[in-house]
Amino acid sequence: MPSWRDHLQRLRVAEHGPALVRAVVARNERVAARVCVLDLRLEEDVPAPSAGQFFLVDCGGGREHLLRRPLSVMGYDPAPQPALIFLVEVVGWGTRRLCAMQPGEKVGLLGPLGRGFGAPAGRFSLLIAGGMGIAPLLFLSHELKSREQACDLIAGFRDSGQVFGGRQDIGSPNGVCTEDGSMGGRGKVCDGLAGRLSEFGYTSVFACGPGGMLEETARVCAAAGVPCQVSLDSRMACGLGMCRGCVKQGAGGANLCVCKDGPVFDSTQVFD
Amino acid sequence: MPSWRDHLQRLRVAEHGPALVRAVVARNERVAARVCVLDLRLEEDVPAPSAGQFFLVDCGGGREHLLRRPLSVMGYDPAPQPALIFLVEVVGWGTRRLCAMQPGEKVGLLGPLGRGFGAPAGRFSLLIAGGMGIAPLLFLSHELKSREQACDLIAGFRDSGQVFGGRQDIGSPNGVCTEDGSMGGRGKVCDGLAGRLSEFGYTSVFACGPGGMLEETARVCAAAGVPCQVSLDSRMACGLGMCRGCVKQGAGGANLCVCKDGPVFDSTQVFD
Amino acid sequence: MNESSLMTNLAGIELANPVLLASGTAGYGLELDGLLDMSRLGGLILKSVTIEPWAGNAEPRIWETTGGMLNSIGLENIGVEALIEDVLPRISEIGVPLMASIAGDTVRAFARLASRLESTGALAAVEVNVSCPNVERGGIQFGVDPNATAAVTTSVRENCTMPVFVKLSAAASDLPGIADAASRAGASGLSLINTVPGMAIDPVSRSPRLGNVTGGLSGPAIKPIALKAVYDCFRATGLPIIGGGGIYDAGDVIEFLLAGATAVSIGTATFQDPARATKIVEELPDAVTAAGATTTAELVGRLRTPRNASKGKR
Amino acid sequence: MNESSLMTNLAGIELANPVLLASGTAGYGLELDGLLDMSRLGGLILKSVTIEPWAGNAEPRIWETTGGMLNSIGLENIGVEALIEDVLPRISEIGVPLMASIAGDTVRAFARLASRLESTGALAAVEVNVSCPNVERGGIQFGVDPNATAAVTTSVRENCTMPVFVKLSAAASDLPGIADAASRAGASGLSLINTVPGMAIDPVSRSPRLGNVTGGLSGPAIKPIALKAVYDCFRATGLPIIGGGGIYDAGDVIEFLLAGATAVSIGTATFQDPARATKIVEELPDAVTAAGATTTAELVGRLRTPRNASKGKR
Ligand SMILES: Cc1cc2nc3c(=O)[nH]c(=O)nc-3n(C[C@H](O)[C@H](O)[C@H](O)COP(=O)(O)OP(=O)(O)OC[C@H]3O[C@@H](n4cnc5c(N)ncnc54)[C@H](O)[C@@H]3O)c2cc1C
Ligand SMILES: Cc1cc2nc3c(=O)[nH]c(=O)nc-3n(C[C@H](O)[C@H](O)[C@H](O)COP(=O)(O)OP(=O)(O)OC[C@H]3O[C@@H](n4cnc5c(N)ncnc54)[C@H](O)[C@@H]3O)c2cc1C
Ligand SMILES: Cc1cc2nc3c(=O)[nH]c(=O)nc-3n(C[C@H](O)[C@H](O)[C@H](O)COP(=O)(O)O)c2cc1C
Ligand SMILES: Cc1cc2nc3c(=O)[nH]c(=O)nc-3n(C[C@H](O)[C@H](O)[C@H](O)COP(=O)(O)O)c2cc1C
Ligand code: FES
Ligand code: FES
Repeated sequence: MPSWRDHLQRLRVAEHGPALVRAVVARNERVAARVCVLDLRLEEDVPAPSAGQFFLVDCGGGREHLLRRPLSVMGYDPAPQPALIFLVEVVGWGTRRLCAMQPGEKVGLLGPLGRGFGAPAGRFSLLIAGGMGIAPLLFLSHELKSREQACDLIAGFRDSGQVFGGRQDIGSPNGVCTEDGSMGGRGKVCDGLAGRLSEFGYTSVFACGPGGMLEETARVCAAAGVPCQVSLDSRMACGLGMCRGCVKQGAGGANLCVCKDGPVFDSTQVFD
Repeated sequence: MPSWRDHLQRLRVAEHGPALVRAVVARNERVAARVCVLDLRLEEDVPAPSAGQFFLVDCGGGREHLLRRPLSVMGYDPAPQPALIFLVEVVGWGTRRLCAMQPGEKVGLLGPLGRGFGAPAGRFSLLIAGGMGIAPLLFLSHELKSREQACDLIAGFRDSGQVFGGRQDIGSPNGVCTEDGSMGGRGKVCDGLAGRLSEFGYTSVFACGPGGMLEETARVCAAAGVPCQVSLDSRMACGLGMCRGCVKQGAGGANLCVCKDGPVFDSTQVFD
Repeated sequence: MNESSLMTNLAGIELANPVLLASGTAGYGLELDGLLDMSRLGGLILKSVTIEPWAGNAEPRIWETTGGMLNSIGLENIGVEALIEDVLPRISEIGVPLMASIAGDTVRAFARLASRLESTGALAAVEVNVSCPNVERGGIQFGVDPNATAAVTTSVRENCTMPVFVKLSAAASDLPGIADAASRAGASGLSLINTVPGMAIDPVSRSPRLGNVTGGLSGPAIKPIALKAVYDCFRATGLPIIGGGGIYDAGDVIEFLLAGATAVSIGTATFQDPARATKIVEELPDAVTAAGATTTAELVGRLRTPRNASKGKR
Repeated sequence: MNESSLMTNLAGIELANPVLLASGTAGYGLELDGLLDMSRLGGLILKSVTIEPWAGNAEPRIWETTGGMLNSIGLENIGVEALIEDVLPRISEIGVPLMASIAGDTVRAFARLASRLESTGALAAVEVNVSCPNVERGGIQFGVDPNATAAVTTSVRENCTMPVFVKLSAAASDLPGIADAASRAGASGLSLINTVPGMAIDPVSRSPRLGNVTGGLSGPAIKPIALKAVYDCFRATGLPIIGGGGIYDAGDVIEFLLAGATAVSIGTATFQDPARATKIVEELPDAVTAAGATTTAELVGRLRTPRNASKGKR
């Protein structure tokens, strides 16, 4: 069980807490067969998000599709007019709707939510992205670089229909592979991870992607003694820690509240 | 009770029965604050509709808004490419969706459905429209005129936000009034009907509009001995006479199946 | 993957595929002629009939709701004799198995209907509607009572040799118990679920949306409720089940098969598209492949339940 | 029309308006701070608590469905002592009536929870959750059994002086009978409805969408079911009712009032918009005017039923 005292301590942080705001689609660009980049101009201000934090997006589903969809922040521009950038892969109703949006359409946002990535251990970080996991890691890479901390970002995708190679204002991965070899190298992004860790001497790993990839990454890092932070995926309803819908079982059977205590956890909290 | 034998006799008329077809929005014109005219180009042919018949329109509601919406045919053009014209007032989800449609968008249609207006008695018909009831009556007026049968069409609306004054290819009413006087004369369309019937010597009346207006029209016609046909409104699910959802109680408590045996009935079938 | 992958044995009835039209949303079948190729259906369940013609409930009778609809038709129907005389001879031409649905307000009425219908030789099975929420007597009152359900089932069973499917409502505290009562009384199978009791109100006029005040909810809104009913009753009885409630596409059909349905019924979705049932038949082989199977039959009841599904862990 | 038109007397509790946040979808209230002005709510029903902290069910716990969602949280909660020590002192600052919701797997547990919570003096009422579909014992099993419901109600009634609202499920064959049992056992009012049992399946992986296999359905999909439950129980008992299930806007609130609810609870809609409940409060005066009334109170139970609503006319 997580400490409930801790949980409650973190409540009532309205000053820096999430905001409910409206945004306008400023640009919507299809960057792969199933993926688009959505630039949203905020009509009101939000607390500055940090890498790994996310928003719950109201895709306009009304009564029919009630839940907001979680999307990681890929880019944030506070000035002159605050703007957020999201990367969206079409997987179902909500993401299809978002990718079909025209400039000028309105979107409701709740955020920033959750706890983002913590400070890296040591001087050289490896960022490992699977699929849309590239979004928060591009933001992290941007943050690290702006603090002059070295990092490499490698990204794996299922196939070319999913590949996002970055954008000038956001940065790009250092290497890309696809499982079917349709673009970049062929294989999974954590293939040969053990060798890579020792060869380049990474001191910290950050990973975001499918569960299996995170588990594999955590295992290799643990064996190599490299600290690893993972960002988890979970279905969400409230995003505020209050419905307990996103809870996953972590190491030792502990309840991890992905939306509030995560989505980023130390890999040892997640995997036994 | 209606005759079930009759009901079943009318089934299995696949040759001339309704069709399931797709159409493309060719033009969508806002003609009043709450009303638009929708020109649909049919991708497949349908049996030629007659005045008073209607289509069930799939407004794209999918799982969320399951039922198709009934709309009367206002105009039909068989050649070169068959096209249908509808008049739509925004009242809820489906009509709002229709009125927001862009040229090129697809719509599913089922029809033509029901029994339209029968032949007029005598030589001079009065057509009385309330609200969107003008749509089938403009079509009827067009039909009568093309058969060189004389008729007048008068139309009443709630307010100017509802007024449709006709279009060149469809024709226009001979007189318009609004309940609030915001356009045309002030009052209800059947005000002074008894006087009008005797003054102009109409031999037949056709009415489509709200229930109260139909009842009033039927009463006056019965008193004046002028035959009267009325087109009823009812919520519908199948449009094919099979779900019994549209059934209304007619004269003597008989079940009237609005979608299949109607929407047009002789007023004596409807009102005691 | 070919059409034979959809072959279904439903309590001994051979169906070309598991997709049936539900009772009451396809009338007497004839009305749909020309709009879908009925010979491609697995079968057809006719509108429920009573001994005498019945005029049904006060208008309005339908109302659309979020993801579904309410109806209070109240079993308006032409009566069993008209069905036999006028409908069966013509609808039999289609050549797919036909099931009659029967409704009555006494145990005896159900028995009479079953034996009268059996005598036509035109029917593959009979569905016993003890779950209509829209009639004063003989509807859902029977179907939520295990003894009444058993009594009706027994008398139908004793008065015909056709397979007997008992159609139940999810509005019973102990649905598996009622399914079990039907099973013990000789039901060949179950049909799940009928519409769920509900109502809607116009917040401006303050009137109910339905003339009958309350009605039955159908459509995708109730799919989760229907799936659970099938799952529970399959586990409780092992009987063949006609599952339905909110089915809209082939993926929904797979869900019902996995929960334990042998065949499925398409109801409200027919209003959205009269040809939806045959479209589902066309999509079904691909959906079976996507589920990692080669036939629909091998999916029945094959839900993969997690090991750790424990209620209320600490 | 002014704010006083919304004043509500709920079994003796004075509410500024009839809009409450439902149990379980607003956590302990604190989490929403800063997102809506909680002082504008009629009141707040806290997440159900048990005697000991409880970890809840296996993941995944939620799944969106057409017009609604399934959840199988399984009453994960911090336990009554943490609620009293950490939550109540802070949430009381908001200044609107607070109701605790209690859940247990024995009659004794309910009684202990009620008396422990009463001792804080911080609560306006207690809601007795005998209708959670997601726990092995003490949930819906109690709530569909009139004797168990009466036993729990009696023991809570005897162990506290606060108003007691018994929260029921629509998944009971004879809901008015159960409501009546609660009424006779001393319930001050009813809360209707809890989520409706349901499930969903992934047709590709063949697994249930919820780790717990089954869950509870909420949201607009169930609104017709909830309205009928309120209508039936109001007529059967005349007790004050907290009505809810799928409420999304002020028009929905009017529907529940007309069916017989004195106050309403906003659940799943809070996920669509955390500020939805206060938006509803703002819209409510106009909706009351549209219904031809000047206060919400005068709408309670004032459905205009048609004269000719007869079931199964011929
Ligand atoms: C913290 C976090 C950050 C994310 N960041 C991104 C991102 O930057 N870009 C991106 O493309 N995707 C991201 N995802 C996944 C994204 O939220 C889902 O793809 C999306 O919710 C699917 O919605 P849908 O309506 O298209 O699909 P549907 O399948 O129609 O959704 C049905 C329901 O399931 C939920 N759901 C479905 N898939 C997922 C999933 N993978 N994770 C969580 N909920 C899911 C939906 O939210 C919805 O409630 C993120 C998920 C989380 C938890
Ligand atoms: C035979 C016939 C012909 C019609 N012709 C026209 C026409 O030419 N132009 C026009 O603007 N309107 C016409 N109507 C009315 C039109 O069908 C409704 O306004 C429309 O269905 C409302 O749908 P909605 O989704 O906008 O409203 P909602 O209120 O969201 O609809 C909810 C449900 O109620 C039904 N419904 C609501 N109002 C009506 C109504 N007045 N009649 C029937 N069903 C209703 C809808 O079909 C839907 O199932 C006609 C109705 C009938 C029966
Ligand atoms: C308009 C309508 C009429 C119905 N009539 C009957 C009926 O006569 N007999 C019956 O057993 N079920 C009847 N039903 C219930 C359906 O057969 C089906 O069980 C229910 O609608 C759930 O399935 P669905 O969501 O696919 O519609 C009717 C349903 C509707 C919507
Ligand atoms: C995620 C979730 C958690 C819930 N937890 C509780 C609970 O702890 N106690 C309770 O009485 N009801 C609980 N409910 C039920 C709601 O209070 C409410 O009765 C139900 O969801 C129907 O209302 P709605 O459609 O407005 O959500 C929960 C509902 C949801 C969706
Ligand atoms: S989504 Fe509600 S607690 Fe995390
Ligand atoms: S709408 Fe189905 S019978 Fe008329």
